[in-house]
Amino acid sequence: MTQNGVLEKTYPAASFYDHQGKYRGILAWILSTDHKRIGLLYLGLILLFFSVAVFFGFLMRLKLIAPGFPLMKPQMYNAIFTLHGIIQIFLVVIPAIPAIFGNFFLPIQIGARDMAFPKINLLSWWLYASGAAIVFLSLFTAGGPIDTGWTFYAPYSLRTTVNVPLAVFGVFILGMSSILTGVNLVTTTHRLRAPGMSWFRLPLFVWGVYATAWVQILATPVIGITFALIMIERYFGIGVFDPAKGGDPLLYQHLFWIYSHPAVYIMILPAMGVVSEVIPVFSRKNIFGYKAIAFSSIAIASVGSLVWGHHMFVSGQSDFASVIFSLLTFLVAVPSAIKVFNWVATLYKGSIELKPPLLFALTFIFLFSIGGLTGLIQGALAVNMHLHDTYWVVGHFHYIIFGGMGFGFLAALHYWFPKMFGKMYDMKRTIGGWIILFIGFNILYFPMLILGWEGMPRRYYDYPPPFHTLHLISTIGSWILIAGLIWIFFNLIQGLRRGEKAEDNPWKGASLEWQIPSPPPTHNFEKIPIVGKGPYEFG
Amino acid sequence: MKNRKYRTYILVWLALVILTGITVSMAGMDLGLLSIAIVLIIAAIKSGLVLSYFMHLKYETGLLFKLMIPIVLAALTVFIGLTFSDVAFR
Amino acid sequence: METHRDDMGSKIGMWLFLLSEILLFGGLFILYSSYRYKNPIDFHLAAWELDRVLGTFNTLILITSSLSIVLSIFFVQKGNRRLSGLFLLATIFLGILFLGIKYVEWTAKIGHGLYPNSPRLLGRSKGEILFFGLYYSMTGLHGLHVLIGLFILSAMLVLVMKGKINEHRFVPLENTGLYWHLVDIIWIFLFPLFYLIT
Amino acid sequence: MFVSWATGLSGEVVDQVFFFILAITVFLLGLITFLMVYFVIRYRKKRNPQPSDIHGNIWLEIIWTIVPTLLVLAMFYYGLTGFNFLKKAPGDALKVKVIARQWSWLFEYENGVKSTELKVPVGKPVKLSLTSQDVIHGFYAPAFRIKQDVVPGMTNTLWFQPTGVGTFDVFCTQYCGLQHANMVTKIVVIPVDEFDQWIQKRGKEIEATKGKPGGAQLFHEKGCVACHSVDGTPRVGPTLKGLFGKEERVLIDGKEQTVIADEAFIRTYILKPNTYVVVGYPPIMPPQALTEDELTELVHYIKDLK
Ligand code: HEA
Ligand code: HEA
Ligand code: HEC
Ligand code: CUA
Ligand SMILES: [Cu+2]
Repeated sequence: MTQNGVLEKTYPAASFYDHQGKYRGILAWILSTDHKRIGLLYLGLILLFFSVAVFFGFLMRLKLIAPGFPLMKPQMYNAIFTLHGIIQIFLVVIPAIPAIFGNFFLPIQIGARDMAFPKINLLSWWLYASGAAIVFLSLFTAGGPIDTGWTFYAPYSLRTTVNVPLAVFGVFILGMSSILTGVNLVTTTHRLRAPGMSWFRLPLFVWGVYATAWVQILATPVIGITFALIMIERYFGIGVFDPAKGGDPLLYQHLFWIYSHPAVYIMILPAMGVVSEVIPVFSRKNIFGYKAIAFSSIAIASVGSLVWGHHMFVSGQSDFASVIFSLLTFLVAVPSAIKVFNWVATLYKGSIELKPPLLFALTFIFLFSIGGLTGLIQGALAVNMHLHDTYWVVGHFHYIIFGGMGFGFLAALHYWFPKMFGKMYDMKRTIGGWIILFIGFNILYFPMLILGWEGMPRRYYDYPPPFHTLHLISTIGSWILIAGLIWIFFNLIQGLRRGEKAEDNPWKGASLEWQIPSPPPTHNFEKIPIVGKGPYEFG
Repeated sequence: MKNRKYRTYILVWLALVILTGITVSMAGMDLGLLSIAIVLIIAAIKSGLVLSYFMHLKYETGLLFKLMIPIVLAALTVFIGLTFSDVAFR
Repeated sequence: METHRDDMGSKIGMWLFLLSEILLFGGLFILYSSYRYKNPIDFHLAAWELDRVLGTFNTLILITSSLSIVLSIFFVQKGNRRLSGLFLLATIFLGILFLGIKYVEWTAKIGHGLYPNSPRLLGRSKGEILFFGLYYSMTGLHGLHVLIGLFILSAMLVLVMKGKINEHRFVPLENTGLYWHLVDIIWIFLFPLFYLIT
Repeated sequence: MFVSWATGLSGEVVDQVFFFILAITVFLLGLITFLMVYFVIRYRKKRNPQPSDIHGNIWLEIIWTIVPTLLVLAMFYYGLTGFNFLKKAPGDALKVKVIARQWSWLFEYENGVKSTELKVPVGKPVKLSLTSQDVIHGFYAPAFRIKQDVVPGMTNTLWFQPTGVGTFDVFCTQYCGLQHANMVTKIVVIPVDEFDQWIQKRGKEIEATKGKPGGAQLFHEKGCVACHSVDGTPRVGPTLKGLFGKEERVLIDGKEQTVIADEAFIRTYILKPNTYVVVGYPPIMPPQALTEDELTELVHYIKDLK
C-alpha cells in the first residue's frame, strides 16, 4: 500500500543499524545524531532504570508482607519508596514514550528524515543520562539515600540530613533534557511535515506527542525553578519555603504540582496516541472521530494544567481554591471520556484481529478507566478528605500509570518492534505473558484501593495487624506480576535473537512508517513522500 | 526600507529610555496600589516594544508566532491566578 | 546526504526555548506576587534599601545593549561585518558593565550584613527576609543568564570575525539576539518590582 | 474484614458521596468493558471479514460529551455539599488544640489539660485546631473519614461529631521522616459524664501543681517518648535510662569524643540537640521550646532514671 503510489521501494534497504558514520563501535551510538539511534539509546537506559525501580517495588511489597516483617530498617524503606517514585516518575514514565517512540517514529510518521535539531536531540540524551547519573550519585554521598518521597515537600526536604540538593539537581538536569526534547518535537512537527501532510492527516500518535511536547516546554521550567530554590534554600537559607523565616510551605506545593500534575498528562497523552494508532490498524477501519480525539489531546494538555490543586485539598489551602480545583478536575475528565468512547466505537463493525498490540491497547482502556474513575472518586471534595494520602491514591496512580501508560508502552513496543528491529517476536507467547501480567496486576493493585478506603496511610513502613490480609494478597500479586513482566520481556529478547525476519508492513498499517523497510534506512525516505490521504485509510 | 528599520531601532530605544525615566520618577510619588499598576503597565509596554521591534515579532508571519506570547501570558496568568485563589482566600 | 538548513525552524526552536525561560522566571514571579500580597508593608520598607540610582543605571545599560545587538544583526545582514563586530563588542562591554554594577550592589548589601541567613536579616520581619531572599535569587538567576549570554556573545564575535556568520548565514546571531532581548525583558520587570514599587 | 466502618456524622456524609460516585463509575466501567469485549468477539475477523468504513458521528460525539459533563458536574456538586458540611464546625463545639511534632501528637483542652490521646464525649461536636512544631504532618481519623494536614506556621482546623463510643485510630498521613509510620494515636470516645469527670479531675491536678507538670508528664507531653525509652531499649534515639553520669561517645563538630553526661550536658542536649550527636544515632533530634521550669523538671526526671 503506498500513499498515492508515490513511495516506491526502489532503494536497497541498508538499515540504520548498518550505517557507517564517522565513529565505530559504541561511539557510533552514543555520538549519533540519528533520531532512531537516539530513540534506542533512550530505550536501553529507560529499561535499565525501570528494572531497578521495579526491583524496589518488589522490595517494598516484600517488606509489607506482614506487620513487623523484619526485612529492612525504617530508614531503608523510606529511602526505597522515595527512589522508587523518583526513578519511575522522572527517569522512566515521563521520558518513556516521547523520548523513545516519539524520537523514533514521529519524524517517520510525518515524512521527515530526522528531527529538526539532531544535535540538540543528542544533547537531550546526554543530559538525561547525566541527570540520571547525578540522581544515583546522590545515594552514595554523606547522609545516605534521600528519604523525602518523590514530592520533596518542604520543610521536611529542607531539614532532613540527607543529600537533597544533589538529588534535586539531578532532576533539574533531567528537566532540561525534557524541555529540549519538547522544543525539538514541536519544531519538527511544525517544520518538517512532508508535502500533503496537513494537520488533519497527522497520525494521532503525532497529535498526542505534540500536545505533550507543549506541556514539557511550558510546565517543566516551573519545577526547574522550584528545585533550584530548594538547592538555594539548603545552601544559603533564603527562607522562601521555610516557615521559620516566613516562607509558606504551601507555595512549595503549588509550584511542585503546577508541574507535576501536568506531568501526569505528559505520561498519559503519548500512550493515548499509541492506543489511537493501534486500534484502527487492528480493526482495519478508520478511527472513529479523528478530530474529537485530536482536539481532546489539546484539551487535556491545556485544561490539565489548571487542576494541580487537587493534590492539596487537605493541605490547608483556601476552601475557595479547593472548590475551583475540584470543579476543574472533574471537567478535565471529560476529554479523557471522549477518547475512551471513540476508541470503543472504532471497534464497532471493524474486522478485528486480536494481536498482541491490540490486546495491550484494550487492556490500556480497561485499566486506564479504572485508574481514571478512581481519580474521579478522590477528586470529589468530601471523599478526598478520607482518601488523600492513603493506599487508595497509590492504587489510583498505579492503575493509571502502569495500567495506562505502562500498557500503552507495551502496546507501542509490540506494535513497532518489527519496524524497529526488523525481527518478529512469538505472538502466542506474548499472549501467555499477558495473562499472567494482567492477573498479577489486578491482584497487586486492587487490594490497595480497598486498603485505602479502609484507611491505610501511604508511605508507612509498617502497619497495624488488621490491614494484614490485603497487604499479603497484594504482595503475592507483585510476584505474579513480575513473573509476567519477565516472561514478556524474555519473549521480546528471544524475538531479537532468533525471531523471524519481519516484513516491512506486518500489520498492514497505512501510516508512513509502514511504507519503508524494516528496520528503516538511515535517512528514512529515499525521496520525501507526498502524502495524499489520511493515516487510517486502509485498502 | 532597510534604513528605515535602522531608524526604527533608534526610536524604539529612545522610547524605552523615556519610559524608564517616567517609571523612575513616578515611583517617587505615593500613589499606593495605583503606582504598582502604572509601573507594571509601563513595564508591559516596554517589553511589548522589545518583543515586537527588537525581537521582530511584528514582522514574523505564521500562526505559531502570533500565538506564542498569548500562550505564555495565558499560562502565567492562570498559574498566578489559581495560586491566588488559595493565597488570597486563605 | 547534505543536512538541510531551516532558518525558520531554528528561530521557532529558539522561541520555544525562550518561552520555557519565561516560565522559569514565572515560577519566581508567582512566589514574588504571593509574598508581596501577604507582606505588603515589609516589601514596601525593604525596597527602600535598594539603590535606585544603580538600578536605573543598569536598566539603561541593558536597554542600550539591546539596541547594540539589534544593530549588530542589522549590519551583518547588510554585509558590514566590521560594524556588526563592533556593535557586538559594545554589547559585551555593556553586559560586563551590568554585571560589574550588580557586583557593587551585592557587595554593598552584603557589607551591610544583609544577605540570606545573616544574623542582621534574621532579626528583621519575615516579609523583609522574604524580600531579600527573592531579591538575591531573582537577580542572581538573572545575572547568571547575563553571564551565559556573555559567553554566547563572545562566541558570536569570533564567528563574525571569522566570517562564519555573514550576510547569508546569520541565524545564530539572530537567535543570540533573541536570547539577549529576553534577558533584557526580564530585567524590565525585575527592576520596578524590586527597586521602584515602594 | 473491614478495619473501620464509618462512624460519626462526617463518616456518614463522606460514605454517601463515595457510594454515589462509585455506583456511577462501576456502571460506566461495566458498560465500556462489556462493549469492548462484545465488539472484539462479534466483529472478529473470522466473523466479519469486511470492515465498514465509518469515520464518526457528530451526534454521538455530542452525546458523549454532554452526558459525561453532566455526570461529573453531579459528582462535583455532591462532593461539594459534603465538603461544606465537613468544613463548617458548629459554634458550640468542644475546642481542642492539636500539636504535632516528630513523631507524636499532643492534645490540649481549653482548661489546660494535656493528653497524648484525644478523649472526647460522645454526641458532641469537637473542633480541632492543628499546629505543627517542625515539619508537615497529617491528622487522619479513618473511622470519621476526616483528614487535615498540620502545617508549621499555620493553624488548620477540623471538626467531627462522634455518634458512638469506642476507640478509633489516628494516623499521621503526611510523610514526616523516619518514624512517620509510628506517629499514631487514638481517639477515645466516652460517655459525656465520664468525659466531664475525667476533664475535671485532670483540671484539678493541674491546679494542684499550679500548671507545672512534673518531669514524667513533660516527658510524654513534649514528645520525648516518641524517640526515647526509659526502660533501656534503644528507639530512634538512645534510651535515657541510666544516662546521668555515664560516659557517652559523641560527635562534636564531626569529631568523636567522650563526655560525661552531667546536668549541663543534658541541658544543652535538650535545648540545642545539634551540639552533640550520640555515636550510632542519626542527628535528627528536634530542638525543644521549653521554659526554664520545664527544663529543670525534665532534667531532674532524666537524672532519676536509674
Ligand atoms: C498518568 C498519570 C495520571 C493520570 C492520567 C491521572 C489522571 C487523573 N487523576 Fe491522578 N494522580 C497521579 C497520576 C495520574 N492521574 C499520581 C501519580 C498521583 C499521586 C501523586 C502523589 O501524591 O504522589 C495522582 C493523584 C491524584 C489526586 C490527588 C489524590 C490525593 O493525593 O489526595 C487526584 C484528585 O483529584 C487525582 C485525580 C485524577 C483525575 C480526575 C484524573 C483524570 O484525568 C482521569 C480521566 C480518566 C477517566 C475519567 C477514565 C476514562 C473515562 C471513562 C471510563 C468514561 C467515563 C467518564 C466520565 C463519566 C467522566 N489524581
Ligand atoms: C511509573 C511509575 C511506577 C511504577 C512502574 C511502579 C511500579 C511498582 N510499584 Fe510503585 N510507586 C510509584 C510509581 C511507580 N510504581 C510512585 C510515584 C510512588 C509514590 C512514591 C512516593 O510516595 O514518594 C509509588 C509507590 C509505591 C508503593 C507505596 C509505598 C508507600 O506509600 O509506602 C508501593 C507499595 O507497594 C509500590 C509498589 C510498586 C510495585 C510492586 C511496582 C512494580 O513491581 C510493578 C511492575 C510493573 C508494572 C506492573 C508495569 C507494567 C508494564 C510496564 C510498565 C511496561 C514497561 C514500561 C516501561 C519500560 C516504561 N509503589
Ligand atoms: C525526633 C526524635 C526525638 C525526639 C522527639 C527527642 N529526641 Fe532526644 N535524641 C534523639 C536522637 C536521635 C538522639 C541521639 C542523636 C542526636 O540527635 O543527637 C537524642 C539524644 C538525646 C539525649 C542524649 C542521650 C545520650 O545518650 O547522650 C538526651 C538527653 C535527649 N535526647 C533528651 C530528649 C528530651 C528531654 C526530649 C523531649 C523534650 C527529646 N530528647 C526528644 C531523638 C529525639
Ligand atoms: Cu507526622 Cu507523618
Ligand atoms: Cu494530579
